[in-house]
Amino acid sequence: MKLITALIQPHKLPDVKKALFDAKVYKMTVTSALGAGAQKGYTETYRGAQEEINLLKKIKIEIAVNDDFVQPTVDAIIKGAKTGNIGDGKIFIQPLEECIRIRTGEKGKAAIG
Amino acid sequence: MKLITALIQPHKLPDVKKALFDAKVYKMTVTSALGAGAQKGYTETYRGAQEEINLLKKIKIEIAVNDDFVQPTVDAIIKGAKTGNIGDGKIFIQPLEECIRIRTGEKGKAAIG
Amino acid sequence: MKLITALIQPHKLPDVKKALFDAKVYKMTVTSALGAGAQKGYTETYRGAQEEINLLKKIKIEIAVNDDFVQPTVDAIIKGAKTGNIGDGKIFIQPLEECIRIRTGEKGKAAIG
Amino acid sequence: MNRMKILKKMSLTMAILATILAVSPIVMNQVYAQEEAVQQAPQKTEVKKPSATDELAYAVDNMFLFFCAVLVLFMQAGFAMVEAGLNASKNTVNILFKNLMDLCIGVGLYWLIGYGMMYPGDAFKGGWFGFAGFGVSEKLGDVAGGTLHPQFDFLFQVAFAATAATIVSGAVAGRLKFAAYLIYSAVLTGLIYPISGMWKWGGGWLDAMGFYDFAGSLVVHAVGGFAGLAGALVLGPRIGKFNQDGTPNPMPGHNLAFTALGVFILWIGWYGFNPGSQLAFYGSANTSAVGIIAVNTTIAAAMGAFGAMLFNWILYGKPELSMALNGALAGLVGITANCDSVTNGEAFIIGIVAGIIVVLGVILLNKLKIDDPVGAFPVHGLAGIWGGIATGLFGDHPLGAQIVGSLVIPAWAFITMYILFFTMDKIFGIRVSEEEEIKGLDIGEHGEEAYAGFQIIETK
Amino acid sequence: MNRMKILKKMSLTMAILATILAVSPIVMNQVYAQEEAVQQAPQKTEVKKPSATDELAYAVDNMFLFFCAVLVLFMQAGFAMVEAGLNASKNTVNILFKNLMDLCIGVGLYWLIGYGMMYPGDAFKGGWFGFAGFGVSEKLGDVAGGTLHPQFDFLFQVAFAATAATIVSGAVAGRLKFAAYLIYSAVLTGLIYPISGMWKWGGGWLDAMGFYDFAGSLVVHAVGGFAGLAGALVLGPRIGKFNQDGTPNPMPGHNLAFTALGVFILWIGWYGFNPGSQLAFYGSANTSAVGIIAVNTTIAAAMGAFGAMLFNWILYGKPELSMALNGALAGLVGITANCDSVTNGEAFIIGIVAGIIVVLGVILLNKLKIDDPVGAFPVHGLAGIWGGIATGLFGDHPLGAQIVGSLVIPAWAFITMYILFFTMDKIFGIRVSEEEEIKGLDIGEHGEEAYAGFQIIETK
Amino acid sequence: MNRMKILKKMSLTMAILATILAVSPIVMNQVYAQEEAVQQAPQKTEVKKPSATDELAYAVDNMFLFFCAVLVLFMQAGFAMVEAGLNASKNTVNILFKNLMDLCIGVGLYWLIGYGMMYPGDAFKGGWFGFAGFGVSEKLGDVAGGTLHPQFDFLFQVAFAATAATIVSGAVAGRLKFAAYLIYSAVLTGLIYPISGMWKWGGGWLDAMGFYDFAGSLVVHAVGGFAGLAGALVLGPRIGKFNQDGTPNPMPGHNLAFTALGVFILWIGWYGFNPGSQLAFYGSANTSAVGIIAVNTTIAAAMGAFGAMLFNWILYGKPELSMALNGALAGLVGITANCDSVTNGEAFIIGIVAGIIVVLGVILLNKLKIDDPVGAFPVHGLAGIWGGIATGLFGDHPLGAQIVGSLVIPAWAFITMYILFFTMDKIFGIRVSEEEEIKGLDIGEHGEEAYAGFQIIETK
Ligand SMILES: Nc1ncnc2c1ncn2[C@@H]1O[C@H](COP(=O)(O)OP(=O)(O)O)[C@@H](O)[C@H]1O
Ligand SMILES: Nc1ncnc2c1ncn2[C@@H]1O[C@H](COP(=O)(O)OP(=O)(O)O)[C@@H](O)[C@H]1O
Ligand SMILES: Nc1ncnc2c1ncn2[C@@H]1O[C@H](COP(=O)(O)OP(=O)(O)O)[C@@H](O)[C@H]1O
Repeated sequence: MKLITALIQPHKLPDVKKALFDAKVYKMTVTSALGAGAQKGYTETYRGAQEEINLLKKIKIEIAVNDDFVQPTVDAIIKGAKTGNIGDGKIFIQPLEECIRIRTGEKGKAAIG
Repeated sequence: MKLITALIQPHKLPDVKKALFDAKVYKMTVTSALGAGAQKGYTETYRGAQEEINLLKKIKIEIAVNDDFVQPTVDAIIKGAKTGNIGDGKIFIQPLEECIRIRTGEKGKAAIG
Repeated sequence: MKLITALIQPHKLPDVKKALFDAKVYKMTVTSALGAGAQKGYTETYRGAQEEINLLKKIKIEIAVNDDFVQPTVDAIIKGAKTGNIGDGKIFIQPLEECIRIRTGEKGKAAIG
Repeated sequence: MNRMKILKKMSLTMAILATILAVSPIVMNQVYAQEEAVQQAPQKTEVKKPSATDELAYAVDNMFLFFCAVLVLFMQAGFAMVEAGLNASKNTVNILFKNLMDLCIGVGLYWLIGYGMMYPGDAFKGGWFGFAGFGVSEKLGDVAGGTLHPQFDFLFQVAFAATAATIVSGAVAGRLKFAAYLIYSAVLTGLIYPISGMWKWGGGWLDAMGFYDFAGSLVVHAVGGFAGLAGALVLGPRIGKFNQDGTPNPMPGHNLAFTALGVFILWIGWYGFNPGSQLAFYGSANTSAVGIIAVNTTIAAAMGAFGAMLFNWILYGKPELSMALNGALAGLVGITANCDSVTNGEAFIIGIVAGIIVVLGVILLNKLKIDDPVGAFPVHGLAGIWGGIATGLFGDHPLGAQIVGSLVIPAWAFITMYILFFTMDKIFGIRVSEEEEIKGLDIGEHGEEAYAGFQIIETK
Repeated sequence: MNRMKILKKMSLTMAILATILAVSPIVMNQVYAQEEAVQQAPQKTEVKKPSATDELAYAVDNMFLFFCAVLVLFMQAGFAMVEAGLNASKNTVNILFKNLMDLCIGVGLYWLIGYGMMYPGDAFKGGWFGFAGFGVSEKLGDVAGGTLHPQFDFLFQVAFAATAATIVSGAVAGRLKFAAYLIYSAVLTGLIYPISGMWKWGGGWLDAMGFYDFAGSLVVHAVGGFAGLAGALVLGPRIGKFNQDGTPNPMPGHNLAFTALGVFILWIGWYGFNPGSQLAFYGSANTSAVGIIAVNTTIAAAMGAFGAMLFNWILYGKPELSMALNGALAGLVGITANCDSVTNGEAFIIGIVAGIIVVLGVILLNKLKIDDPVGAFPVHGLAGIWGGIATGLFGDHPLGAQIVGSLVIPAWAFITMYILFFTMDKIFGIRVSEEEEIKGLDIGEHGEEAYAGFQIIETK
Repeated sequence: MNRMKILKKMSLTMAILATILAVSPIVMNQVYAQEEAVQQAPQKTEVKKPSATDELAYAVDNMFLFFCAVLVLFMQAGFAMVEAGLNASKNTVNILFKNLMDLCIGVGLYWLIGYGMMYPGDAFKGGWFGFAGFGVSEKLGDVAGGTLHPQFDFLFQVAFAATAATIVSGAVAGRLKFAAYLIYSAVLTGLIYPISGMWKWGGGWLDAMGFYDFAGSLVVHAVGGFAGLAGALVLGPRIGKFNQDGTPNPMPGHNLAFTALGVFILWIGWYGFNPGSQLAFYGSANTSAVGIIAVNTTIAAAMGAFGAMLFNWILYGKPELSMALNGALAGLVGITANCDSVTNGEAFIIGIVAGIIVVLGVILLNKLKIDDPVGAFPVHGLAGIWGGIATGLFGDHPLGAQIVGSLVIPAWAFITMYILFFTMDKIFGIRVSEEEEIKGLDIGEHGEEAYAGFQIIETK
């Protein structure tokens, strides 16, 4: 099993959700985050003081999947999030050793979907 | 070492915290998240427009533990979070290679607790 | 590749950011979190009711790096976040199997930086 | 399918509306007929042309009451902010909605029947119940200083009725069904409040007995406070409020800035509530009275906040804002019955005591395991009674009558409202489901969240 | 480098300012010269010393108008809160700023030219356009009951002008460039509103025709509502509002507590808007009229909210707060034209119908794929027209003239404003870039966020 | 154990309170004795019955002042919102609490001693200090137009005192200990403000010299602004405000919607502040003056906001809301001293200049590395001085006296307050610990957070 984490532009969340649903990925966890990456921030002057805002608002999506679902999930995220502009975001894939459904105590493949 | 991540119902946080404390797990990190899972969302009509809300509010708890603490921690989370209803949540277990205490520079087992 | 997660005091974020930039680490993801650790919380009485607040506000920084960048990144975080007091925080290091840049589809080393 | 249903419902509503529009003139004529019958007698004296002085005094007094009524109506915004701020964000829409509907239903019903029940006229002097007819006269009566146009009088009085009703919404917050609240609100403003109001202000038996309540510590605030207590008792505490060992958990409000703003607005609104209750400004005796009333109100509010802050500080070692804000309101409630009868110095003391009462009241509720999320009972119920008693202690009114009134009115509100909430609960259940309570009434009752886009971490 | 630039700009501004300060006396003298010329004739009658009764009546009437003007000016806070609350948090600074600038630009321009265009004097009776001169007289005119000091009259009128302007900011929220908005606001308060206002209230052709609009359902609200519609049409909907199949997506406001507070403030402000439009309080006929106006206003507002809530409940199975709040405003707009001409019972009906209209109006806009984020068009445009028609149906004013006025004024506002927005769009583009719209106008236009420190998750 | 302690404290407090209640009648009698002695002389003239005209004029003037006082008191809500919004969310409870206590302590002390010091009577004409006795008379004095009941006069004046005090809370936000603030607030409203107030409004030496300050650009606003500067200087900047190279960091406010609402409320409140300072409405000269005052106030506010926006736009290339809001307040402060002495056109200029001054003032503070989180010094201090000078430039008052007054009053406030803050700092330290400042004063001082449930990410 893998844990896929994607950092995307906030306004792309509906598109990514749709692409994931089309790919039959229905489970996910979404949080808001601030990100620094290749995308340049913007400069604010506030009451005479200047500051470079280089942490931009991002959405973080985490999806735990079985190994055979990794590629379709990654593809779906890219499909929904890609515009070709800087700031589109990143996907990280990590190993996931176990997954447990609290309600039933099921583990592994049975629990993830 | 493992990193245990649990996604639970927000109102179960006090119970889970209590169960963890009883199991002598005192350290954790809590964030709020939105989750899509087996639990059905709800439909809203807002000023004549309809929308299915399928991202529900969840609490994410992350706990880094030594290997021998994995089972007690998982048990405690289940004890605190389980109601038997859909939406109870999931637990993920990932490998954790290193843990460092910033204050002292301690590593590994010494740092985690 | 590794995923480095640091939990630090909120007001140390600017210092850590600066230390990371000095170490040529420009990419990261920041979220806010509540943490329980060695640091003691505080007790509130609210309208005659007492409660121990043991979840304190923390900042979580996630940085994906190539293996040779792990040590410099950890050092920079410690440099920026350390005060020697309880509550300074922790750093976790996890394996990262893949990293994909959504915009270009680049993978691995090419994508991470 | 869904669309078809909506279209069907729409046409149905339209048909009903058309019918209403068609029959309404008849009904309305009916209302006016009754109303004019009632107003016949006094109208006769209208024949002689009033003098310029009468016209001027009439204008001054009615203008005074008009702007005071506007200030009292503004209090609705204050209550909405106070209560919204002291509750969880997941119930914000629900609380705001209840406050809005209080006013709207209150205006409708108090206009239709409440006003006629509360001010039934001299025929019902000393009695328990009366009715002057539907609606409110639009006719000009006597023109002279101290005489009020019935429309202004109604505007002022309806704001009081809405105040009494809205106090309850805080006490039952977070668990009462919206529909049940609407029913409660209608019964209170259309029936319960006008009846006990008539006992005192309508010239009823309490008035005859010598009971004094200048602007409504009891007639308005204690009615609301004890109705709220009844609701809180029938409902029981919110999930998570009390531990199994009986100790209370803090369930802090989600926005104390709203609460503070609300208290400032209420404080301002009280300058309509108390001074306006003089019902006249012209004539130096009236002018002077209004001046003293306004200053007494100010001093009591200030000292209520100060007293609550200090007492809380002494007890718990810290100055707590939400308690000081409750204290200001308690000071205002405490001075309401007697603001025209006491000196500035006495107002000072009445305020401090009210502030202390509110702190003790919150402790008491915790002890009794009653969950009143905004402190409506201590602020309006207990400080209301204190106001009634203080009127006897400081204000040269017979203490006996004050004690009777200060017991009877709260009891009336508590008993009738307990019966109402209890009966509704038996018939259809007035408490939302556990799941709905946990998720918040905004989603469950209204499908609408107050803070779209804000990430909120609620753990209770 | 940056600092040098700023210093240079600073000195330049100072130089310009110094020049302005130097020439301003001359310009101002000019203004006054013109103004005094205009005021010459009536000033003559000032010679005879007014009687004490005249002085008193004058004081009463002007004081009444003064406090009413303050209430109407308070409505600016209400609009700011309503509109801010109904939009996304990322556009909050922008919305608030537009509301502030409406008032500021409105005060400047309406003082300089608008007032003189709207009340050009008897010389332009029955006409289409007139001008009395720059500025506003500071001279005392006749002293008697019913006579207003021009400065108070201006204060009251400028608040109306700002109201008309500010309605639009909600309809074009989230996508209009700030600079374009400032231009629009200047044109509306300095030109468009005074012209159509003159047609009715300045004694122009609509007035001569017998058209009646007591406090501005059409003259103020429909002008704003239809100008907003024009803006929304030229701009097109916000990104994400409509799906490809034409179905609308909800884009809920970020803070319904602000919206509720705003509606309570507007409701309170309306006690200046409608009662103040009687322009006199002294004289029992005036006093009585103001009383009826105030109660009618209250009843219509209450029933507007109630009607909208109920109708929405019937249609969608749930009581929606934002719709009930819009309903209260629609009730207020609907009663504005006729509050002095109908009975309490008729106000009841006018309010309910207005509440239903607002629900239907929102559905209509969704059908037509027009994106009006706060419902400005249904509330001010449609309910405004309803107010005009209701004046004919219930208020004993010729229905024909009411229909003409209820068509002509909205058409005037819509057409002129459509041309303005369209022309601006052709010349420099009035819509912000897609990227700016997505990130929010607060960052794009102002580089300032409303909620520093709050974590906000926007998904639209 | 804990419970025992609380019970013990509770009984102790009750015992003290009982004692106070027991002795209070004696003290109060004392107060009244003194007070009545003072009021003896003028009371004599009360014998003859006032005419109807006198009664009416008296009613009109006192009613005018009453509603104006209510408007000024409403400003407390405005200040609370402005200051809360411009600071970090972690200090919200603290700021709101300081604003509430300003008013409460102000009412208590200004009633007890302040009013008697500020208006000591003719005996102290032209002097530096005087005292008329404790408390405020509740007796009716002369009844005639222009005569004010002492209670109304007090209500109006106490609102001014609270305004002066509350200005400081913004300047010292985020780092001053709560207890130190309470002491400061007591000293200012009970001593410092009444003394300098007496110099001008109590008939003291500045008044005798010909210095003019109609409604308090200096007497109220500059006192607050310079007291705030003193506090900010003694405290030093917040952690993180200035970098080691001296450049400032933005520390944006957490809720600009609150700030905007607060400014709208203050603007509205100013219609009590300035027009009310005419202290009379009856008599066409008064009526006319109030009209001009109200319009001048409006124009200056509008142009202050417009000027600040434009100047900021020129300097930094973007229109900044928080600066425009400060500009509106600066315009209001600038016109306060002279609103009755200038024309509408001059008000226009005074407003624009005030708006520019505020932008320059913020730059100046940054240069001097003084940290005034809400801009209290530029808005109230600098624009206050500008108001005093403008009174000489435009208003036909001797420029020399204006300059003296515009230097002396700020200096008095600055020096006395610097000494107070400095002394307190030496004795017990007025700044909270670094840790507390970082975590926020809400937790450290009050153990109560303003936004329970909202996730807030503060990085400063
Ligand atoms: N190495 C990294 N470690 C952690 N987060 C990262 C890393 N690189 C990118 N991110 C996250 O991904 C977001 C998008 O990155 P960005 O570089 O702007 O995208 P792209 O390079 O595809 O245009 C960033 O804002 C940040 O939150
Ligand atoms: N495969 C997954 N990947 C990421 N998050 C998941 C996944 N499955 C579940 N979750 C998270 O766990 C939460 C609870 O899941 P849910 O399916 O509702 O629980 P259960 O199946 O135990 O009733 C979801 O809301 C989501 O946040
Ligand atoms: N074992 C753990 N699992 C998850 N989070 C942890 C763990 N230990 C610490 N943390 C996080 O790190 C933060 C800082 O920990 P703390 O023990 O206070 O630091 P230190 O021990 O260095 O003084 C905590 O608030 C919590 O968010």
